[in-house]
Amino acid sequence: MSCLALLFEWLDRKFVAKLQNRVGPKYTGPFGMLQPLADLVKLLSKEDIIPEGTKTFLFNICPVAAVLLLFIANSFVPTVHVEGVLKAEGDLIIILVIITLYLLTIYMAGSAAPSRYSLMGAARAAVMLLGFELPLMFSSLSVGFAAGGFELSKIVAKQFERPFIAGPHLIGFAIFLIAAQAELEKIPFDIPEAETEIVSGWLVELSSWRLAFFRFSKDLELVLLSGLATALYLGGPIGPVIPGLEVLLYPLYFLAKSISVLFLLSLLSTLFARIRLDQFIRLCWRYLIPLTLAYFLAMMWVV
Amino acid sequence: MDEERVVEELKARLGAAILEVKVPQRRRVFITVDREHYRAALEVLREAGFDHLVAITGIDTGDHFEVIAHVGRTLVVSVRAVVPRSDARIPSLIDLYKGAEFYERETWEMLGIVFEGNPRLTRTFLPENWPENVYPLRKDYEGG
Amino acid sequence: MRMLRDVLWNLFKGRATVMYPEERGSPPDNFRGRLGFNRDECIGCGLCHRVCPASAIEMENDGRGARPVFHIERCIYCYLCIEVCPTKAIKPGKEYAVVTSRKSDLVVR
Amino acid sequence: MGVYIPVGPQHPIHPEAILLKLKVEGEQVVDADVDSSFVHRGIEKALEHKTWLQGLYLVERVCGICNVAHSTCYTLNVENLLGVEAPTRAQYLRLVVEELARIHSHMLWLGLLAHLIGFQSLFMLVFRDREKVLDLMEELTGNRITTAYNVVGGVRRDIDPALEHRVRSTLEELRGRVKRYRKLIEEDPSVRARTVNVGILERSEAEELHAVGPVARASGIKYDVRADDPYLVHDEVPFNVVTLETCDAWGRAMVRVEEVLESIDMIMYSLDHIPSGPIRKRVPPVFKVPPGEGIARVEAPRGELFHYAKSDGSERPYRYRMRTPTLANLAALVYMLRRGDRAVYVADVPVIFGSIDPCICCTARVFVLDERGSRVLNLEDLGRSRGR
Repeated sequence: MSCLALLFEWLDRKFVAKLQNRVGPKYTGPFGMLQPLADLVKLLSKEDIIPEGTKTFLFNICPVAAVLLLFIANSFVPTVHVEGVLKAEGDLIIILVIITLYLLTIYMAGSAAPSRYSLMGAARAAVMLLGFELPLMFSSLSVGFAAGGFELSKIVAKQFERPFIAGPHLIGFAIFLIAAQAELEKIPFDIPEAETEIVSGWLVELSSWRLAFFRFSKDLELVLLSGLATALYLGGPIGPVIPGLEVLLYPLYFLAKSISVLFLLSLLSTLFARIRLDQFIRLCWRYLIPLTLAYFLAMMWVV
Repeated sequence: MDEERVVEELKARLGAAILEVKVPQRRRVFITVDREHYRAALEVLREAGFDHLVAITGIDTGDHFEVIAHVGRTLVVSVRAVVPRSDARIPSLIDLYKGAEFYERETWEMLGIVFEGNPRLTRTFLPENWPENVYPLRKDYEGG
Repeated sequence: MRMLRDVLWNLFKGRATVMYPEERGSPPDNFRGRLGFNRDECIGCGLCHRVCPASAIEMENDGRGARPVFHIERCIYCYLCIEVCPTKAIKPGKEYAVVTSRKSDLVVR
Repeated sequence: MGVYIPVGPQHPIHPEAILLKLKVEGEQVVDADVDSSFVHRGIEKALEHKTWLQGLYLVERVCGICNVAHSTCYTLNVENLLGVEAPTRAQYLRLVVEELARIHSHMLWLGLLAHLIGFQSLFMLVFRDREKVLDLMEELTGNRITTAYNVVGGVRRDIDPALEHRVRSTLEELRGRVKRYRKLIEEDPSVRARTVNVGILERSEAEELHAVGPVARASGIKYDVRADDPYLVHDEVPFNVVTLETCDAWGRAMVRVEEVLESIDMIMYSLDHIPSGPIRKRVPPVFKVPPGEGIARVEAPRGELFHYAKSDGSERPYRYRMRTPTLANLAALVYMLRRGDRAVYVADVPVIFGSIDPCICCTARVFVLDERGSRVLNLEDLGRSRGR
């Protein structure tokens, strides 16, 4: 799973670089594939700085919690089979709760430091939650209703004949992508990190292993959300197979599908400028949330 | 408005207050007035449509200071006022030309000429720990 | 969404980046780089020393008379010295990478 | 109420050292002040210790991006004092280089704006295209940024037909690209969301605060030194002064993009109509300038640039004063941040700040203090302590 996270970061960077006519990571490993790992190792070896006046407990616990939470969430995502590593009743709900909890760790880490930039970043992150959480939840839950259950295995199994994206769920998929983009804090929704305004927002006072953990958690989240999109709309790891080769083909299907989702997210991040917080909230409440609700109600009605 | 008309207008309004007029090139007029008529000259110019203040220059000639206000868009009229070293004060233009603020602050910092009426003669260009009453563009300033 | 065409187009284009240390573009013919000096052609007039805006040229006596010493780390590559040199003893060069770990590399005699 | 947020002197908003002191309530700015004392280099004082010829190369280093404007202004000023006029061909070449510099400056700015509003792709692509202009500068003048092209009495290098052809083809290609960027800025919803109605400076306010350059032109003031006070061969080369009435950051972006297209046309026209002849009148390397004073103005990429020179008849300037465009626009910047009648969000600050195309090095021209803060080191001291 860790390898996957690092691979996804590399793919993201390389793809965006290609779109922008650049080269991207190049020197570490073949085609620079080990660059994310090298970044992590380098960050881990950096001097550890805790600014004066920091709430140390929160400051220390948040990065660990963030990584742990996402590891758990990722374990539910079906990757090699219709079921994930872990399986529970209503695991879709668990994942959604974890995503919200993860944002809480961001908020706490940002507000634990005494810097005004990080405080503003944390506040922005919290405000953004108001905008994208509903679309994210409802677009996922609608799929659950359509599949008749909130277990990812059930949702995936339901798509044996035809992935959901091929039907009316295309709208849901689009909503999910936009909300995921906001959740990942990628351009145009990198408002809490906005480099040119508040330096890097909630990340600004983090250093050494804390920064490494948070950056790694972002990669994990990348995997989680593209994996979740795959499971919800693209049929997860299943696809046409020669009997007996499932073990080999399913992971490949999963990779291909989730990487396409990743590429869509990356493409989205090259198309726009960062919008302002108030504009984001307006965008969400004026267009995204009504659209989501309409879609949700329509799904309920169909079911 | 061409050079001659400007000079005529100024002479008509200020008369003997104008000490010297030079037109070194096309579209350039230098006039010298005494300190008391510095503001009056600029008021005349402002009324005549010279609403763009290009810059304010301060010079240390050794025995006195000169403050030159350059105004105009197409034609630049430079009004020079002579300020004695012992009494380095001159009226501010900030109510005539709102944008004069930063030019006057700079001249004050560099030469120590006080612009009376400028509410914000505070440091902007020199570092905070610059010693008081040391004005780098004065000719007697050592080390520069 | 106007950007879409541009970024997708870039998928099929080569990179714009020059991979600097491996591939070095050659500067154009009249590029002003690190200058060279032929001591035998110098007549020691000292003009270059006088005109240099950056005070990068010092005069040094080598037994035959005053000869210039060029401090490349202070050079601003204006080539004024080359222009004023009456015997063309100072030569233009195209070397632009002057990074070194030894200060003595940056002195041209 | 409200907290102070320092923006600068080290901040990703701008690579140069400036401190904006913002007073913020929530996401809104309620008060602002500027402190630009971090990079004062004392160039005006240092010029009094250089000969007129050496001064040219110091003036060029006031600012990297608008070095061509500075050296043009300086040479014009000195030529006027000397009573020398550069040959017509040299004037055309100066104009070509000046406009090339304007193109690369405006494209740099466009890239920075894209960066400031977080539009990474636009930033990368604009900088990629700007590189071609720099290559042209390098071929024509011998260096990419600090060109050392203008000299008192003319220019240093002539343009040959092969290079002329390359200039034409590159600019033709660039024209297409810039038109695409213009369309993008015009239509892209996210760019519009960040720039339209941000940093409002009404026409009357711009006039009152003596705004210059694209800032003034975006507020509807038709003021361009090239048109109002032609200095090179601007009365022979036709061009439009681009003005817009939008009075906001978006308008400033559009004015600059339009000016790039305008500059391309000017270069094309100049190359078509450039007369043959000498490119330089020889002036001795160490010369005396007759006593007198003069001013020169140039339309730098950022606006009107003003130089004043006073000579006492020796080989060094007695006083040399430079008023850079950013200094003229500083009052407007502070005003835009402070204005109480419109909400200014923290996220707007980079856009407003960037929209005047600030160049702090130009604005403050500094002294270097030694540790005790009592003595000032001059450039020669610094050179010596570095050299040994």
